[in-house]
Amino acid sequence: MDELLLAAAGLIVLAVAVGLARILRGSDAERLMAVQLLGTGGIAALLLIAYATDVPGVEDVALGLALLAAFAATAFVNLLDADQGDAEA
Amino acid sequence: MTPSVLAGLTGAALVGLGLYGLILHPHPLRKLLAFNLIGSGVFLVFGIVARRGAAAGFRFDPVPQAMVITGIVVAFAASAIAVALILRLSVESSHVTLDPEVWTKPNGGDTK
Amino acid sequence: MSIRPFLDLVLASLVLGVAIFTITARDLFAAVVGYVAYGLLLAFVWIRLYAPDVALTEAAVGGGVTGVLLITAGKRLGAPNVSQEAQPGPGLKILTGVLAALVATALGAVILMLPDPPPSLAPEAAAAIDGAGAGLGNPITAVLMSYRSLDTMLEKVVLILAVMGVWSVGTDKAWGDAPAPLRQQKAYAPMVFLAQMLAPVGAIIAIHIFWTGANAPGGAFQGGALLAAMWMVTMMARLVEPPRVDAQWLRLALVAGPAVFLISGLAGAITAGSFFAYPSGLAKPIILFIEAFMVLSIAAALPMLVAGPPSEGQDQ
Amino acid sequence: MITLLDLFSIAAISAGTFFFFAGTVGLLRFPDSLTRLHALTKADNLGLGMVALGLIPRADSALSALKLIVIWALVLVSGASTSQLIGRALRRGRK
Repeated sequence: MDELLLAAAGLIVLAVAVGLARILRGSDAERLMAVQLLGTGGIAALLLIAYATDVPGVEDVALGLALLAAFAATAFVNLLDADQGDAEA
Repeated sequence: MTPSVLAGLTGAALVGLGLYGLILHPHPLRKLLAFNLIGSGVFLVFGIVARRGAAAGFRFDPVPQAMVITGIVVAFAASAIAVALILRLSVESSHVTLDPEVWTKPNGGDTK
Repeated sequence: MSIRPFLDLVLASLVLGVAIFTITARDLFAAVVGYVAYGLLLAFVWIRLYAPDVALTEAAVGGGVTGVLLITAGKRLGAPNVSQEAQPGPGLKILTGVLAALVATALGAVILMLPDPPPSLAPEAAAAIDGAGAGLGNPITAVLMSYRSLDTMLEKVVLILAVMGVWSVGTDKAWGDAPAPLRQQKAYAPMVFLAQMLAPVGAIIAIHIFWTGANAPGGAFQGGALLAAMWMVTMMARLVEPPRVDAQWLRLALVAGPAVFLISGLAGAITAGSFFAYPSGLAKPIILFIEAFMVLSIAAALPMLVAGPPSEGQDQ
Repeated sequence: MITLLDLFSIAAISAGTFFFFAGTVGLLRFPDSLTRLHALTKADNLGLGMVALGLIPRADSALSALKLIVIWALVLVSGASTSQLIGRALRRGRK
């Protein structure tokens, strides 16, 4: 069962890695999307690995990462459209 | 190859990469970014020392790990000061460069 | 046949790939986005090295907050006065590449030739933890707060010095005013909603991570950094503005951590016989007490470092 | 020995993995930014959600299970809001 969890983690990491190609050749908005995918996929892989290898306390780390991914995304989006001028019309 | 050795080699490569960017990028913020890359590479190299030093019933040596945590925060504090200096430099001089030629040219301030 | 070596290899090549992208990206925004992704990936490497505490700190401070610092700075710097820089010539590029490769190779060689058995401070740390830091299940927290407590205290002082350094770079006329806001215009609905949802939940999670730090991964640094991130989220949505730098409460919050730490250390010198010694039996509550104030200081210092020096006309 | 709960875990985690793949394929293959955004949100919400759901029976305590749900909820809220913000930035011409 543990090997199955690890295999799923490996597949998700692989999927996310391919998605990261968007970082290399995309617009700023698409780069953000790729990072968001990396954050979510990373959290999923982290949880799977943690459950498979019994690293203690990783749920808290995942919780922190989820919070940080949200924080970083907010910051980037904030700057992505800050130069667009006015508030919502 | 154990995970620690792999991570250590990754750290070494990161130091090299960061050094390259630090020297070559003309933009000071990019230099700062590269410098942070070097820093994280050094932390990684230091971190595998922690992983190797597992003893006394731990899975790792907690002393280097604790020092890496302290180091990350200090590195951030240093970056923040550097950013403040860069921003003030650009306000004062309208230049965003560390290129000595711009600063020593007689008419340096008005090249724009 | 285990899948782990494969996972590690994918992870390492991902870290290197994103690092290369960060160095070679054309514009600053792309480079910083890459850097945040890099910080996240590095956190996974730290997890694989059984260092969840470092992973959380790296993701929070190394990736997230540093990324926000750089991107905010890039925005304030503006694009126009950057483009005139001359690119280095090919000769210099090759020379630098060779130098960088040499340094990396030398470091790599050192890693492959590390002494066996590895030197370790773990036994000393374990002894110190059993003594002064008794009652803490997380060895990292015990090392930070007991075995190397002076380092940790001074590191808080470094944070305060950095805040002072950043503030003193501002213009004379602006002194006492608030730093510029993290966003020019009024935020619009989805952003405000996100901040309103995220900040309270995030604050609870941050306090939880600080609290479990005594026995499990987490601690004052991680909790403080997450709390700082939540404060910045509310600033980005313009729910709150950066405070004036001469505000009394802000300065008290900044100084609280090191001050309480230092006072406890001095008290230890009187009651327990040596500087930064904790009286036996009371170590855990005292350490948690000190850490609570450290969380406060870190949560106040990091956003002030990102917000930058006081800026004229930001008086509310 | 595979129990019914294990089967549930395997099914949910496989579904989660599938959604991550779907999200990646969409991010790479869809024609424009808005459709890519659409693909991304599926990976975000369902991929992680299914994985978390599959891990809940394997959690040691109620608190661990609760944390899994909170992680999912956090990603849902932030993913939905930032997608909205990215979409808005795209509409307003930032490519």
